[in-house]
Amino acid sequence: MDFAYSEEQNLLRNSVVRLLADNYSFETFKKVSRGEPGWRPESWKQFAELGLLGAPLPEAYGGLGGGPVETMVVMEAFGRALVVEPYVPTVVVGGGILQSAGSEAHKQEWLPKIAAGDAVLAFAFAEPQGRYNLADLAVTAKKQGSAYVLNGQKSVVIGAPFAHALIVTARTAGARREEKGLSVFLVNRRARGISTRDFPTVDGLRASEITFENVEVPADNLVGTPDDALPLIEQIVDEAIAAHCAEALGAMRMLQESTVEFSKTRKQFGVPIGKFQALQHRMVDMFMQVEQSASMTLMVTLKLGDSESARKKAASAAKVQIGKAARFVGQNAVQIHGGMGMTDELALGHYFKRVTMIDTLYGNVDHHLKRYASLG
Amino acid sequence: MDFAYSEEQNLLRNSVVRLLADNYSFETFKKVSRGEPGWRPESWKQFAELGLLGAPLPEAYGGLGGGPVETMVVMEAFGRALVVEPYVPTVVVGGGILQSAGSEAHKQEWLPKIAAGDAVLAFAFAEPQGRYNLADLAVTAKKQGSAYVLNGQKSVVIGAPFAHALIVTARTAGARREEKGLSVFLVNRRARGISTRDFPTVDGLRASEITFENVEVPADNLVGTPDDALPLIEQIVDEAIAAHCAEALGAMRMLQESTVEFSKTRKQFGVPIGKFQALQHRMVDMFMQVEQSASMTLMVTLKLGDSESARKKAASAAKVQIGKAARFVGQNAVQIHGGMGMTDELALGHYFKRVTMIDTLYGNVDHHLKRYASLG
Amino acid sequence: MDLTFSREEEAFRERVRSFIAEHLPARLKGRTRRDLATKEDYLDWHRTLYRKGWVAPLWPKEYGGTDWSVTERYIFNEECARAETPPLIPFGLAMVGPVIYTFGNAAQKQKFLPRILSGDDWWCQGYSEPGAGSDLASLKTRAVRDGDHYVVNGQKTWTTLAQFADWIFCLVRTDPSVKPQQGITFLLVDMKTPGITVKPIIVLDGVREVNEVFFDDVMVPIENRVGEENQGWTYAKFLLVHERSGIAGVARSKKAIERLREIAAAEQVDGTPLIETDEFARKVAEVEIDLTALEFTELRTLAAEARGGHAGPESSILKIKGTEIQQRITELTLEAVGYYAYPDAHGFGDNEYPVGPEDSVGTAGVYFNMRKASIYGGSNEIQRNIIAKAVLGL
Amino acid sequence: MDLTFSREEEAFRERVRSFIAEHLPARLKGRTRRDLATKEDYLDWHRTLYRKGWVAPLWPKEYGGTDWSVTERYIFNEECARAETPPLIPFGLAMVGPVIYTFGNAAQKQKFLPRILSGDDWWCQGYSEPGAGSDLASLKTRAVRDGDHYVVNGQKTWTTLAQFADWIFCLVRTDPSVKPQQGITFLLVDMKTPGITVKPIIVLDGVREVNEVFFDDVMVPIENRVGEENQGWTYAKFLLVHERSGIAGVARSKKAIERLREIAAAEQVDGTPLIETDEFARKVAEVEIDLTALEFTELRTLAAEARGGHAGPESSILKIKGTEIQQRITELTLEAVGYYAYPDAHGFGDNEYPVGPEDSVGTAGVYFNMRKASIYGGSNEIQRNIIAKAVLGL
Repeated sequence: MDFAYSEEQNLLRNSVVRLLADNYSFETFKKVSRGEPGWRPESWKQFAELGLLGAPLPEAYGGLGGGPVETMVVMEAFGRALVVEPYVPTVVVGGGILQSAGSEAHKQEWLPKIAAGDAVLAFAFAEPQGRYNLADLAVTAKKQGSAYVLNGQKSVVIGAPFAHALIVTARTAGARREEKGLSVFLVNRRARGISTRDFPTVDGLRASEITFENVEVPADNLVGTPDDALPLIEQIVDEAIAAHCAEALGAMRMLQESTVEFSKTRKQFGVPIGKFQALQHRMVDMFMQVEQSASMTLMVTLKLGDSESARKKAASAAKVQIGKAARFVGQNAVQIHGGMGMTDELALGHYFKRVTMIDTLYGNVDHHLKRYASLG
Repeated sequence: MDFAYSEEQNLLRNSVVRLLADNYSFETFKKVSRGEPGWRPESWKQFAELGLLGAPLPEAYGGLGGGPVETMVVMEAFGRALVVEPYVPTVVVGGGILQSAGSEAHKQEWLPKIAAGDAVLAFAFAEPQGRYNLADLAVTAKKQGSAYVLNGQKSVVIGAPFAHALIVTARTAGARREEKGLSVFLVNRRARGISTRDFPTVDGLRASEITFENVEVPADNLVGTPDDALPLIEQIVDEAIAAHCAEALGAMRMLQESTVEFSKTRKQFGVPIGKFQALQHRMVDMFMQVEQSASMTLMVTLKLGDSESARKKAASAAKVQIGKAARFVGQNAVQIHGGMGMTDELALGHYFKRVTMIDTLYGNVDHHLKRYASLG
Repeated sequence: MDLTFSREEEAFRERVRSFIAEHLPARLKGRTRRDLATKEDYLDWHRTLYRKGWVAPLWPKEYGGTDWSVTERYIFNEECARAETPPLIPFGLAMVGPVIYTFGNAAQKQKFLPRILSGDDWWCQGYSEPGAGSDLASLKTRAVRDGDHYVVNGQKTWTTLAQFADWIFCLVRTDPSVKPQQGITFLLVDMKTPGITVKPIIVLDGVREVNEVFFDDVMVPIENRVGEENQGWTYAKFLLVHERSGIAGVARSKKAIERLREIAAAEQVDGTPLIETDEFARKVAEVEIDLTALEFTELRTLAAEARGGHAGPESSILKIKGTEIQQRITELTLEAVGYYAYPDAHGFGDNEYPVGPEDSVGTAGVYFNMRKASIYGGSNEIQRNIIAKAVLGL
Repeated sequence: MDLTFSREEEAFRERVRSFIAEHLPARLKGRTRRDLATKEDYLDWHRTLYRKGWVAPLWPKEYGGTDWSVTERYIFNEECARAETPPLIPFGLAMVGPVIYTFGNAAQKQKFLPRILSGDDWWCQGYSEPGAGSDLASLKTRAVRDGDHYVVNGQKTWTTLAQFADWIFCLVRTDPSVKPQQGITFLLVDMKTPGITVKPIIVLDGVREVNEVFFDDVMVPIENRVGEENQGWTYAKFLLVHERSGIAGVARSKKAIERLREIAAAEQVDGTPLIETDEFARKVAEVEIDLTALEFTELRTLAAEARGGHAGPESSILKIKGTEIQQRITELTLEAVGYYAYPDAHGFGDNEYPVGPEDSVGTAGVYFNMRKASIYGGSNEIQRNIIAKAVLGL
């Protein structure tokens, strides 16, 4: 048992933290998230130069050869800085799915581009009717000759407005919600028949509603086994969950720390409000929630390679902890900041929004409690 | 809309409070609950003399002609004094069921005796396998000639050790858990074939496990409609719930008030602990829980005569509030008392036990949340 | 004891209900404060009630009140919530109005009260300052006497809808040499006076709801002082405990739960409506039960008032539980809509409809915004301090 | 980073497991402190471990410790919990022992340590007093020097299992003229000394677990003072932060959840096992998830220690969350058994089996009793104060 970072991991950590401190202030976040195009390609290039975009990718394809721990290191730092660029969709989901199920041609084409910052991917998995059920798909892909034809609608595809390609889950067989019959496709974002409606999200990201109307996708662009992609999708979603747990952890640390700092300077009734015991105990509870979240982030990160059921339990348990902590820490950070907590000009509220939305992403507390319980 | 007590109700309230203050100290509770026979017939007589045992019973049968409000007044006072005598089984359930469904002969025989303190009844409704489902009955009653023959086991029948008669729910038709097929019997506690195992409960009451082995009950002792007693049982249980809500309210007021008092005198670090803001806010939350419980007790009491579904929703809602409040108020009363809260010699712990067990009685928070939700 | 309404009360309810049905324009129905973009939107329903004589049920009859019983006021509020009438802005009707008719002089009553009733004057509240939130008495905005004027300098903040206001009522410090509570004066200030600047504060959901108000040598005539100089804290405190009925927001929360149920009935989980899943049904039941308890707590308070008592510090419960419930409902609504909580309702063009089902639009924003409920108007921590001290004697 | 155990560690686990399997008598398996009625019951397993040399893994090798790594200690604890070995009483092994080998003199080490290890001396803890609970430093028990003795007068309370004790370690006041923390001395007192009276306190579940201990002119030889006079607070504090591993009770709580699952699998709700009902399954899942988080928090603490750091005030988290989880499990167990929570397990004769299924017996008592966990050993409020001050700097 060993919970220490390796020398390389420490190096990675220091360099990403330094890069963001120098180049990714809260002012940057505000400017980027409120302006067009809604992300900063320049930052993306910097991430690439530092090796972040290839951190968990194999060295043979231009990556650093790291794994979930490297992703955790990057994402915790990104969470602290409110980074809006689509790291998880591109690197964790896109890179991850191609690495574990893509053909050699896919890998050679895409992984080096991802690592170099030349490709942005988005993950189109949610649908209006499906809520958090990854198999509740109405988007269909029908084989026609050497191509698949996609039809249907995907919701809230984060990062899609500036993506080069989409990872799309679709039903190739079976009935809605059936576990069998799913496939994954790599789809050119500019393919004929794709129409999108782009919009900003409440936590400063960009996303799209995407409609597929007879979109032809070459059969080569099928990723992994046809009709049996659910295990692959679940694996990748659990990896994305671990990454977002780390992101939320970084954001919660900021919420907790800045609340403690604020309470030391803000005076009411002649004393810093941090001297009031009721608020002290609340801040202790926030601190404990953050520490418990750090533990769970570590736990899920280290268990991503375990057996399927151990991995699923770990991911759901971590998501439950993070979701509850996010609510408690976020709400109380705002409450203790008082009126200041309500303004859009302070970073605080944006961290609150980000961690709130992470609870929704890939299923909220209720969904994962049920999933956890169902795993026995 | 009027939430004021009538003059008679105020009178009743004052007299029961005075009686208990004079005659039912915590020392009395300890002596009675720890000794034999486990209740005090002398107190019972005093209750009768004051009219309490007939408070909600019709004047024609020796009662005061009151209703749920009178029961609430009595039970809140009983809760404050930790009264152990079986008022609810005898007066609310026994008296109530005979009053609303008994034959004229039943009423003439039993109601005056109840009001006079000459009859104690117990309510045998729970069974080992049934948890909180009133229709999950394995006790059967088979018609044989002019009698019913009872077989099976009832659990935790409160007050049974000193009861003269039992109100027994049994299945006369239908399958286990079926809504139809239930009947209610008035059974002589000394009838041949009844064997009991008497025991003390954790909250200072006495109860029995009761086994019926070919117990013959005259058909005259059937109360209400045969095979269709569930609505009657539910009505009476809802009335008992309202009464126990009032009891819990009285006990919670004691817990809350004595905690506040304790916190004003107990010093740590040179100041009364009631000066610590974290404890102050906790005691405010306790106070709010008690006030919300008072509101719900009033609400259910005033709605017992409403439509069936309104009554059921009211009873379940009240039971949920009381159950949650009991847990919060009880746990925090003990916590704020520190070590003192853990001793058996202080009244505090006994109030905590009583309100804890009231949560279990007639279904806990989960059961009633589900019931409430199912009523739409 | 009795829960039922008398025949007269039922008839009253009928009158209120049909008046609303007749006079509430469809375009205003169900619009909450945040949907009301223009001053006219806000004032429309205010004026309708004014014309009917129903705009100020809390006021004494002589100043334009309705003379209703506590129960009638309760029924009126219930019917308004039921019909989803737009809210009335409280700063004139519920706040400065009562201060003026209780502590103001005859000239002030004559000048201000009718225009509050009619909606001709829009008021805002100048209490909080950057350094004085929960600790209101530490306020620093100074007013110095100069002949028959006060010269006001300083800053107020979190001033709701100041951008629409004609007048602001202010707590200002007139004597810095005494205990904080003692040197405060209550002034009525014309927003058109030179030296006043209003700067917007954008809140979490992107809406301009509150403002900073700066005072730079603002001249306020002495006749605009309410009551005595340095006695303003008394009037401010009066406002804090005065008439909290409605503060619990029971009727509005009932309506919000109804909406939540509708949303959760439309949302599907593996083919089952969300509202029928065990967990969500329980959560909705829990908040509904909490609300029932609060409703009866409010009714008990009203009944005590009707019997001649008056709402004591216990009524802080109404504020605490009321806001907790409002917040919980927005939280459950956010949960209910799933991924469609993501789109930023303010991130679409003016004539562009946001993505997602209609009911989901803006739910996240409402949730974020509603966090203010436990902060403003005396934070819930302050309310707990009040109960601890005044009720529990701690 | 790595979650797996090395081959050596796995072999160690195997050794521990087979030792326990071989030596734990069936009649002791699964018996918790409350089931162990006689002193012999308690000491049986203690002596078995003593003979093996495993009774004091925390102690330095030279005094009789095991010299295990942090991971080995973790594995040992896990295996003990898994096999449900009876608990070891901490007052000698985990409390006074470390104080003696850290601050005691050679004679004290020689006299006391071997008898703690062997179980020949049973120790109890004389810290709390009626007026000094969370505020331990306000203790009043006086010790006055008289030649080569201290004369002790006063009262200790909540003294666990004092009825079995041979020795008590006490904090006593030797200088009342200085700051409360400064005039305290740490004494070792033979329970057979004349003037000591032990009076039982019956706790909520009817069990005699704690006592009052009265001191009436009790003569304690000077050589039984640990360290310096008036420096006792230093040794007491050392004890408060010393080695909190195990305080989280993770392994025991895992076992308790296992039991809870069994009980909830046997209990039926409308024909479905309670554990399969949505609501109960979620509640068990929630506490299990909480426990997983705590387990990794403890592992992180251990890892930091193993890297040479030592458990800081953050470890107060282990106490707070650990006890909250223990309490929650007893609460869920009470809920699970339904009506059979009612019978008072202590209300039956000695040879009489209580009513209800075996698993339900005493669940209410355990729930009531477990409320102490957040009170004793530094209440959870005190732990929060510690974190607020020492970690957050508030």
